[in-house]
Formats: sequence, C-alpha cells, structure tokens
Amino acid sequence: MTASPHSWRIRAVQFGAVALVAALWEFAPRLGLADPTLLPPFSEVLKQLVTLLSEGSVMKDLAITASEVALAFAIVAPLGVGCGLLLAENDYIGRVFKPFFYFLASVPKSVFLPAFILLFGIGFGQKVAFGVFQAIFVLVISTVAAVASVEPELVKLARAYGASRARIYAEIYWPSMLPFIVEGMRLGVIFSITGVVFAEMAVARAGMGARIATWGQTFQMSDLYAGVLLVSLLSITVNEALRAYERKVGKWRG
Amino acid sequence: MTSDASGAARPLVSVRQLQFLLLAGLIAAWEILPRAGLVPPVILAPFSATIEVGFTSYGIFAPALMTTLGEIAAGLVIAYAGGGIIGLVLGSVRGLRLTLLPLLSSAYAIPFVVIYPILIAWIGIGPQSKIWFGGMYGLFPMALATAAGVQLVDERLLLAARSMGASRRQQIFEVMVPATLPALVAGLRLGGALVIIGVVVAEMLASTGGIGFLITQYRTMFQTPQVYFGVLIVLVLAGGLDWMIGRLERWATPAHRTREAR
Amino acid sequence: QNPKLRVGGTPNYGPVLPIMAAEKLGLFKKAGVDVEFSGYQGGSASMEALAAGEADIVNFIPPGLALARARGVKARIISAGTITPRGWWVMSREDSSIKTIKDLVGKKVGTSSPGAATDFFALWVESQSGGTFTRVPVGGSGLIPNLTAKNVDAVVAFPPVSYRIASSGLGRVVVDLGAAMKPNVPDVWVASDEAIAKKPEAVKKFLAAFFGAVRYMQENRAWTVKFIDEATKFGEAVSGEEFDNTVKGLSADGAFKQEWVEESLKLATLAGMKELPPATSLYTTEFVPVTPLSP
Amino acid sequence: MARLMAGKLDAASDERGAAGAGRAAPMPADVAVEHITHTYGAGGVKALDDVNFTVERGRFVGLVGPSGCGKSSMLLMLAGLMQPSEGRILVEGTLLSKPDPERVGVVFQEASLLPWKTARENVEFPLKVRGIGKTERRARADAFLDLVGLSEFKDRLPNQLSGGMRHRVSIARGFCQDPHILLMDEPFAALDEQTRMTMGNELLNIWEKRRKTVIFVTHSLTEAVYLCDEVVVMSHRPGRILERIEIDLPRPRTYEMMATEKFGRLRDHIWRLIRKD
Amino acid sequence: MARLMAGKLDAASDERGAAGAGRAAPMPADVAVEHITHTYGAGGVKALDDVNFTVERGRFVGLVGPSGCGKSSMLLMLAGLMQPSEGRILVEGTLLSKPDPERVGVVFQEASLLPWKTARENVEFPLKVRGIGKTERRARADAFLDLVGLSEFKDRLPNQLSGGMRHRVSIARGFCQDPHILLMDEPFAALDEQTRMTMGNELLNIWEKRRKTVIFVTHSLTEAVYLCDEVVVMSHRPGRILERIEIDLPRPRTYEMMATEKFGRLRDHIWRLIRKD
Ligand SMILES: Nc1ncnc2c1ncn2[C@@H]1O[C@H](COP(=O)(O)OP(=O)(O)OP(=O)(O)O)[C@@H](O)[C@H]1O
Ligand SMILES: Nc1ncnc2c1ncn2[C@@H]1O[C@H](COP(=O)(O)OP(=O)(O)OP(=O)(O)O)[C@@H](O)[C@H]1O
Ligand SMILES: [Mg+2]
Ligand SMILES: [Mg+2]
Repeated sequence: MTASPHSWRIRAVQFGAVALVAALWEFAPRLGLADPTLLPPFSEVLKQLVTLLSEGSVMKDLAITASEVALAFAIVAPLGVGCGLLLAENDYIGRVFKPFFYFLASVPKSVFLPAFILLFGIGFGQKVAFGVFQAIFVLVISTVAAVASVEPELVKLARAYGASRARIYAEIYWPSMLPFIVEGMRLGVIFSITGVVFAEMAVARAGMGARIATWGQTFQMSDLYAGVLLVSLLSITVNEALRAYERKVGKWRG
Repeated sequence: MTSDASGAARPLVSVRQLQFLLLAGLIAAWEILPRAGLVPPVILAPFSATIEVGFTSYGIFAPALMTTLGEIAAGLVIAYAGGGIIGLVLGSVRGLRLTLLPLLSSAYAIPFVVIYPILIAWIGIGPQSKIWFGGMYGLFPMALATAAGVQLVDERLLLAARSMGASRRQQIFEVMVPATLPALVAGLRLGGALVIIGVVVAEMLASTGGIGFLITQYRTMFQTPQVYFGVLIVLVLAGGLDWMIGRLERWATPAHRTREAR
Repeated sequence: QNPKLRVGGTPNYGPVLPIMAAEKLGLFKKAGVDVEFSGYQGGSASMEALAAGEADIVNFIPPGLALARARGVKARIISAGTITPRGWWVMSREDSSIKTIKDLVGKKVGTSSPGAATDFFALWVESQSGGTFTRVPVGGSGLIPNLTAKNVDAVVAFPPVSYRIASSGLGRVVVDLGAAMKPNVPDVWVASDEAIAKKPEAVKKFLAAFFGAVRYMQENRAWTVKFIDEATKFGEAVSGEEFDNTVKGLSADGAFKQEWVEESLKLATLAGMKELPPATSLYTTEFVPVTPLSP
Repeated sequence: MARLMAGKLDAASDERGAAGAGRAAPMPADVAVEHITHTYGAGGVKALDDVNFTVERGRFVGLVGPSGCGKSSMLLMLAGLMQPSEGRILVEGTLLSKPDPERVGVVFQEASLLPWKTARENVEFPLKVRGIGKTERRARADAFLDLVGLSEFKDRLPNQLSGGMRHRVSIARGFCQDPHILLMDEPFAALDEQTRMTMGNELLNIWEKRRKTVIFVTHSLTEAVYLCDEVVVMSHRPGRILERIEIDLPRPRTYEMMATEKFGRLRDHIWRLIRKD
Repeated sequence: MARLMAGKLDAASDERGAAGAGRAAPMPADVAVEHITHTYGAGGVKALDDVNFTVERGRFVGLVGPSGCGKSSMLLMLAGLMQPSEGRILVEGTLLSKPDPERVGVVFQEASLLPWKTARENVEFPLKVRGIGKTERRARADAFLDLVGLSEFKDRLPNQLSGGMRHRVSIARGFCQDPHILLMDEPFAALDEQTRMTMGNELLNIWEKRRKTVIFVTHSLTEAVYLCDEVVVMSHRPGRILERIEIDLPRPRTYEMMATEKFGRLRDHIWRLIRKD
C-alpha cells in the first residue's frame, strides 16, 4: 500500500508502454508506415524540442501559458468545487441551477470566445477567464457526484460531535470525495490548458497557443509536435502532482 | 446536512418559477444588450433575430442537425460503452489501476484538438473522423469517472458477493454499478457533454456539414444570428441528452440514495 | 508619450511581415507611434476583436469587410496591402492528373475554413472552371496534411504555405491566382471608424512606418530574405520565394483604385451575398498614398 | 492499568464532578423524556410509542428490549440527531434541538469510524472538532486507547483492525469526548467476555470518578444488572416502557455479586419481562 | 414457526443429508487446516501462528478467543477469500483457491448487506448469483426471512432496519445460500438474549436436518457450549490454538442443560483458558 514493493514494477510497465509508443512513433515514419512529412520521427521532434527549450522566446511563451494556466486553475479549483458543493448541498439552489450547468457543459466553449474578448480584452486576463470557463463545468459535475457518495452515517457522526459545517466539509466530505474530486481536478487542469491554448491560438501576442497556431498554419511539423508535447508535459506534470497527492491522502483505500 | 435543508422554510418562489424568471432574464438580456448597442451585433445577435433566422433557415439547419445527431449518437456509443467498460475494469483490478490508469489520464492530457486538422489526415474528413474524435473525447472522462467511482465501493460488499460466488460480471453489475451510480452518472454527463463538444468542434475545424460546420461558416461570414441559432441547437441537444441521463438516473438510483432516505 | 495602436494580423503571413520589419528597423519609434501587434488565427477573429474595441487596425479581405459592415462593424479600408493575390495558388499533388483549372471540376478542393479568404478564392476558381467542385474546409493547418494524405485533390494555398508546398515537392501550381485574376486587393489594412476619427495622426504614422519598411524590404533582398528566414524559419528557398513574390508584390504606398475594391467584392457575390454595400462606403482615401518613412 | 489511567484522566478538569459531590441525595433530572412517539417516514414504521422516563444526574441507566424495539432511535433523539414525531426531550432542563457534544455524547451501535483516519486520529476527532490543541488531544487519545488495550494499534487504519478492535476504538472515542451524559449503544457486543468485563469496569471507573450520567443499551442482561443503577425495559416494537427496575445492589460492584441470589433474581425478573412480551 | 419452516426448507433437495445418515460413525475430515500462519501486509501484524485443526463432516464447531486473535481472518481463509501466508487449507479434501459458495458459505461479522437491495433481495442474492429462478428464490428467501422474524420487513432497505434486524437478514442470507459448510462470525452478537436463543435453536435445527458442517465464532461461552460439538479455543494475537474441547453433552440440547453442573464446568474451563492466556 505504501511505497509497495510493486511500485518499481508499475513504473517499469509504464515506462515500457511509453517507450513502446515512442518506438512506434520513431519507426512508423522511418519504415514508411506513416508519411514522414506528416509525422516526423520521434527523435526529430525530440531534437526540435531541445532546440525550442534552448530558445529564450519559446521559453517565455511557455512561461506565459503556464502562468495563465496556473492562475486559471487556482481560480477554478475552489470555484468549481464550491459551486458543486452548493448545488449538491442546497436542494433549492441545486434544483434551480444544475440544469444550467449541465446544459452549458456540452456547448463548445470556443463560440463564446468573442464574448470573452469583449469582456476581458485579448490579453492575459482573457486567457485566464477562458481557461476558467472551460474547466468549471467538469469540476462542478464531478463535485456534485462526489457529494452523492458521502456516507450519511459519517456525517451524522460528525454532527454528533458538534462539528461545524466547514469542519464536516473538511473532515468528512473532503476525504470521502477525494478520488472523485481529484479526477475532476485532473480533467479541470486539462481543460484549462486546452482553454488557454485555444484562446491563445485564436488571438494572442504571446504564448504557446499562438506559437502552435503559427507552426500549424505554416506546416512546421517538428516544431508543432514539439510544442504540443511541451504543453502536454505541462499538464501531465500537474496531473501527476495531483495523483501523488491523492495517493498520499487516499492510502486508506488500499 | 441534508436533513436541515428539508426543514428549511418554503422558499418564496418555487424552483420552476425561479428557473423561469432566470431564463426570462437571460433572454431579455440577450435581446436588449445587442439592441441597445451595448454589445456589438457581430458578437451577440438579439434573441429575436436568432429565432427568426432559425425559422427562415430551417432548410439549412435541419439536414445539418441530422448529420450532427448521427455523429453524436455513434460517438456516445463509443464513449459510453468503451469508457464504462475500461473504467470498471481498470478501477477494479488493482494492478491495472496502478499501471494503466495514470497512462490513460496522461494520454488525455495531450491537447489533440489543437492538432485535429492534422489528425484528420489519417482518419479522413468524413463523418467517421467526427465520430471517433467525439467518441474518444468523451471516452476518457467516462472511464476516469467510472474508475474513480469504483474506488468508492465498500470492499466488504465485494467480499460478501465473492463469497456467494458472484462472477466477475455479477460483481460488476450487482455490486459495483449500483455502488458507483453517482460516479457513473457523472461519467455519463461528462462523457456525453464532451462527445457533443468533440463532434461539434471537429465539425467546426474541418468538415463539410453539420451544425459545427454551419457555426464556423456563419461566424467567419459574421452572420451572428445564425451562429447563435446553431449554439441554441447544441444547447437543445445537450438538454435532450441531460434529460435522458436524468431519467436514467432516477430510474436507476437505488432507494437508499434518494433524499428521503437520508 | 507616443500614441498607441493595436494592430492585428495572421502571424507569418507575407503581407503582415513588414510590421515586424518596421519594428526591427525602429521605424515605429522613429515615426512616433507605439504599435502593439497581436496574432490572429484568421481574418474574422481579428474583425471580432476590432468590433469588440480590442483592435484598431487589422489585416483583412474586402469581401469579409463588406460582410462585417453589413453586420454593423464600423470599420474601413485605409490602405491596400497587396495588389492581386500573388502567392495565392491552387495546388495539386505533384503526381496528380490535375493540371489546369478545368481538371478541378468534380474534385475536392481544400480550403482553410468556410467563409475565409481561401474559400472565397475557391469560389472564384469554381466560377472560372466551367463546372463545379466540392470545397472542403480542412483548417489552416490541415491544408498540407490533407493534400498529402489525398483527402483532397487540391488546395487553395496562401503565402507562404504555397511556397512551402512547391519547394518541398509536395505539390505544384494549378492556378496562380495572382496571374489569373484581374487586379484586386486580396488583403487590405482596415481601421475602425473610431481609430480613424480619434487618432488619425497615429494611423498616419503607422502607415508611414509600415510602408517605409515595405520599401526598405523591397530594396534590400539579402536583408529581407535573412529577416524572413529568422522570423519564420522557413529556410532560404522559401524565404526567397516569399521575397520575390509576396514582398515584391506589396503595394509601395497603399494606394488603391475603386475598381480593385469592386473586383474583390465580387467574391462576396459569389459567396451568395445579395445586398452588397457600395464599394465607396468601404474605404477612405484619407491616408493614401502614404509617404514612406526611411529607416 | 485502569488505576494507572484514572490518574491521567483526572488531569482534565471537571466542574461537574466537583459540584455534585454526594451520590445519596436525589439529583435533579438530567434527562427527561416526555411522551416521545416516533414514526419513520410518512405512514411508515412506528418505532416508539409514548415513551416517558427521566434519568437523574449521575445515574447509570440501562436500556434493554428486543431487537428493533427502538432503542437506537431513542438514543439518536437523546443526542439531538433526530427530532421525535411527537413529545419532547429535556436535557439538563433545556430542549435539545441540535447535537451538543459537551453535554451529550454517543457511542454508536456500529463502530462508525472514519476510514481514512488512524485509530488515534479517530479517537482525537471529537476533541479536534472542539478545537483542542494537538498535544493535549493526542495525550488524551493515547490514554484512552491504552485503556481499551489498543496502544499497539494507535496508528492503524480501521480496515486493518478486527471487528472488536474497531468497537473499542469507538468506545475510546466516546470516553475521550467526555460529555456530561454518555449514551452507549451496545458498545461491548462485539467483545469477548474477558474484554467485555474489563471494559465494563473501566466504564464504571470513569463514571464514578467523573460523575457522568450514562444511558447504556445492552442485550446482555447480566451486564445490565452488573453495571446499572436502574434498568429500563422496553417492549416489542413499537417500543413502550414495560418497567423500570431499580438495581439496588451495593457499589462498587464485584464479580462475586453475580453469583448472589439477588443478582440472579433481578436478572431473572428482566428476562421474564422480555420473554412475556 | 420453526417447525413449520423446517418442512418448507426440506423441500430443497439435499444429497448430502441423504448420504451422510448416521451421526455416530466418525466422518472424514471436511475441513483440514494445516500449519496456517498469516501475516497482514509486508512486515505487518502476524494474525495467526501455525494453526492446525480438522473439522469432521457434520460437526458443529465453535471458535472462541479474545478480540483480535484472528478468528475472522481464519474464516476468510476457510472461505477462500484470502490466501494464508503459509500453510494450506483443504475443504472436502481439495485445496480451496477461490470461493466456492456451494461448499462454503459465510455469515460475516458485519451484516454486509447491499444497501440498494431490500431485505428480501439481499437474502435472494446468493441464489440469484447461482442462477436460480425468481419464484423459487423468492419462496426460499421468504421462508428464511420468516425464520428470523422479519416477514414484516421483507421490502425494507437495510438503512431502514435496526442493527439487530440487519444481522438477522445476513443470517437468513447465509441459511438461504445453503452451503455444505457454514462459517458464521459472531452472527448473534447484535441480538437480544431472547432472539439469540431462538436463532440458536433454528440454527441447530437446520444443521441437524440438513447435515451441515458449521464453524461458529462467538464471544458468548454459554452459547458456544450450548450449540457446539467441540469448541476450539484460540490464544491472544497471534492466534494459536490453546485447546480443543469436546462438548459431550447429549443432543438435542435443552435450556435446562445450561443449569447442569457439567455445562457449568465446560463453560468454566473455557473461561479459565481464555483468562489465563
Ligand atoms: N486488513 C488487515 N490489515 C492488517 N491487519 C489486519 C487486517 N485485518 C485484520 N488485521 C489484524 O489481524 C488481527 C486479527 O484480526 P481478526 O479480524 O481476524 O480478529 P478477530 O479474532 O476476528 O477479532 P474480533 O473478535 O475483534 O473480531 C488483528 O490484530 C488485526 O489488527
Ligand atoms: N431510517 C429508518 N427508516 C425507517 N425505519 C427505521 C429507520 N431506522 C429504524 N427504523 C425502524 O425503527 C424500528 C426501531 O429501530 P431501532 O434501530 O431504534 O431499533 P433497536 O431497538 O436499536 O434495535 P436493535 O437492538 O436491533 O439495534 C425498527 O423497526 C426499524 O425497522
Ligand atoms: Mg439498535
Ligand atoms: Mg472478527
């Protein structure tokens, strides 16, 4: 359960799977299974990635995107979970507003980009706002579901000890909901990143999204894949951090 | 917690009334903001203009809707069946959960939508590319939500079921599915929402038909009422799906989880 | 304190490159204007930002402007960018049987998105082909991939994508729109009415610096090719093409004729637009011809 | 061990203990149950039917009755966790509309441990909720975990404990909460006879030292007679009170008393009451 | 009621009952526990230490021992739900690597009911799993729910039942499963003495009629002596076997036997064994 003796095996299997994908990516274009102009071999993309990393301007763009995402997530995580709790816990508010959230969740957010430009301009703030907008629905839906899985017996218990509402949330709800919330947050991060990148692609002065858009338009494939890889690494890092947290706190589930 | 909610005084306005008021307010704002010149009409078209366009362009939107509906339906099958099964299996088999699940969610972290136009070089530009893209876009959240829910299952119940000889299938359908119902429903909601988004966005990025195609076309041509009519259609689709999930949820919710039981 | 202008365009699109050159040559500073450039993925996105009051000047196409004005966007052409669409090519694969405009009939032609410039040009080509073909929007970044993967038979390519296709042997030119079309203004600089009214001086300074950069670029091939290569990383060959076709074809002073605008607007008619605003309502000649500023 | 602990436990101040000194004088009613009737759900099961009784301060009262007669329901209401359909409950003279953990504490019928907390954290929980500092609550939790014989298992999670161990953690938690009135719902049911005896004596110990009022549900009549001042016998569902039996055995109670005729007579009396019902 | 039921219950065929006729002759070992040692987790608690015993077919064997000594762990392994760290278990002569519900059934220490199923559906569950048709399994479930006195509560969900009721549902489910070997983990702990007696007699009834092998964990020594042919006494953790005590009281057992000297002696012997440990 703790750093179990299996953990190295798990790592090995995971590493193997990643290596397999990388190998496929490397050899498919080299062996003519995929068109190398559309899919440059992995090594080439890696080489390009190293070049990009050594370029100050790309790093600056990455930093901008990362800080937009970080801010968006810092806003959306408490906001989404809070809204979810409110919707799940207050029967009245829940019944009124849940449908609105559920509907909006399925609308492609990019059609609202002009409205975001109108409200927030085309700078940093707009990217953050759009990142929040993309992610909030996932978080709300996850939180509502997570609340439904809280054991009423344990809530009763905490009430018997005179626990305040906040305490009950912190001590009973949070640990019970954790796997679910963390899953929601993981999706939330992914969607804020997508949101930010998408907003940057549409219009930006800087940021990885703007870069990626340009590389795509001008068919600079190695750069494009390297850029996408870079953004993916960003979200995978956050993902893994959240997972590590959940593993640490959720040990009791075995 | 829930018990004090029920004890609260009857609210001034009923849920329906408030929803109606909100909706009315929203529509009023939608109508008034562009008409009063507070919002440029290329950014938001008045509600009345949007509805009017819907009637006059019926012949354009109807076939597009059929295309999109078909793609969404097929995408839902992929997302729900695939995601549900993957989630249940990965969530319940510890080894797989520890090895494959992290890979799965990391894979989802790759923003494929960004390179969608390149992806279609491989999967083609026909409806199948929208179906696959939408299906895969919804499959992951469905799988992740289900797997997360499976972890909430009381170990003792599974032990009891196993002792009575429940097969893997029975363990899933008799124990895990009912126990993870909130998670499953969330998976259906998230997955469904993302299938719709996946299909429509794919249509918006590259296609020759469907609601998403129309939205992009009208957007680049600044025909904002048509754009918002397209969005309205997507909202209706979302509403329909949510209604079905809600029905399913009510039908499947075990009595012990209903509000009265708490 | 210099006046500020918010300018937008598609990054790496040839006719927009002089903005970066002007910046590099210090022309904006010299002219006394602060230019803040934002990259937009497409013309209509930049027009939306202009409508939202978030941009002052953008690079756009006249038929799009006509549509936008019809929807209440208050903006006008202030100067020409290119005269005749040089570097805009309809291209097919190297091994394809499509060799002339007639061969396109019944085929699938890729464009970037419905309603975009590529789409308008495809419509024009269709009208000249003597038949019909299917226009398939594949996204700006999908043009080359889908041509290569044979999802489409030809694409309408814009510079520098067109040069890339040609130089890498992925395709060849079927129709050179720059040669085939009557003189028109495929891309223009559009300013919001507000910017025209409230900061005409800034607009003037911007144009002076911009065309100063155009002139400098046109006169200094070596410098320009190197500059394009650095800015875009396209490689010498493509950058050279970009210079010889696009840069050389840029308007030297921004001046344009009413017929050119009208010629461009015909594209909107092809797209099914019925009540076109008169060409005269779409532009102002207040700023042209521009006297270029020297570095 | 018990003696050793008692000292530690005394360390925590207890005004009540100091105040109510003599046990002999009749104390004011600490708990008054008046005409309680409870029906679950609309038109559902009637669990309790016009139940009335009072418990004087500092008394140890047993509650026995057949399975499903409403004992746990009664405790839930006494703890302020459920409102009765009819009637009212006064605790220390005031109406209880919500849980008041300083006054009333419950040890639930099921161990109800928080699965993500270790044994110690579970025991600490009521103190943590009350805002007591880490070192103090840890010291108190450890003392009570010792008391229930789980010092070795402090850092285990509930799912790593045996059934009986989980219940002992729950008992320790109840003790740790240290309320004026302690409600216990079959706390020792999952324990072997030996452990049960020890636990019973510890409970008596705490009760005497700290002048608590205890209401104790049990199925063991021997245990009821051994521990209580008074046993309230409830009827079959819907629960009514059949009889309140004063257990006038001297204190402190000893194992030897179990063999006395009086003990046997009291036990038998209750047994017959329940059987007849 | 019990008599009435017995007829119904007999209706279900039972080859074993027909086969093993005479109780007197020594039966083959039905369960053989050989050198079982179990440690939870790597370097964790050693729960059982070299446990050996056999149970002959048709015997009623009690398992007693202090809380946390490994009784439940033992049952989990007997049911094929957990593999021992060392040693092996033979059931009816074969190694058990996974649960085999036709041969071994368990009534768990916690009621472990599926919260979304009614009492009846819970009792039906083992039959449903086995693919038995709706009408038959309903009839059998109803019969056993009657037996445990819950006919009125058939359609209730577990959270609408009292603690004791839930355990009775769980007992009914165990009976309904009708395995050759029935493992019961403190099944009557949550029941009042009266109900406990009735349930005990019903269990004896089923056992005799249907020639089951029963392994029964209990904390009540009286119950152990009253019900069992043999009581296995386990030591403090890590559980070892202290002694196996043959209960040579005649069958059928009666309440009166409890008052006999022999009964008392046997009970006392076990009690001393556990206390000494
Ligand atoms: N999942 C587990 N992980 C770690 N240790 C465990 C686990 N389950 C039980 N144990 C430990 O094994 C020992 C035996 O537990 P078991 O449940 O078998 O006891 P028991 O005899 O049934 O006790 P009780 O009478 O209290 O139910 C205990 O010390 C317990 O702490
Ligand atoms: N949440 C509930 N909803 C409906 N009925 C309930 C609920 N809780 C308890 N009951 C019913 O109320 C009656 C009394 O239940 P209670 O739990 O108080 O009994 P009890 O005396 O504690 O029994 P036991 O000794 O078995 O624990 C039972 O008949 C039970 O079915
Ligand atoms: Mg109870
Ligand atoms: Mg046990």
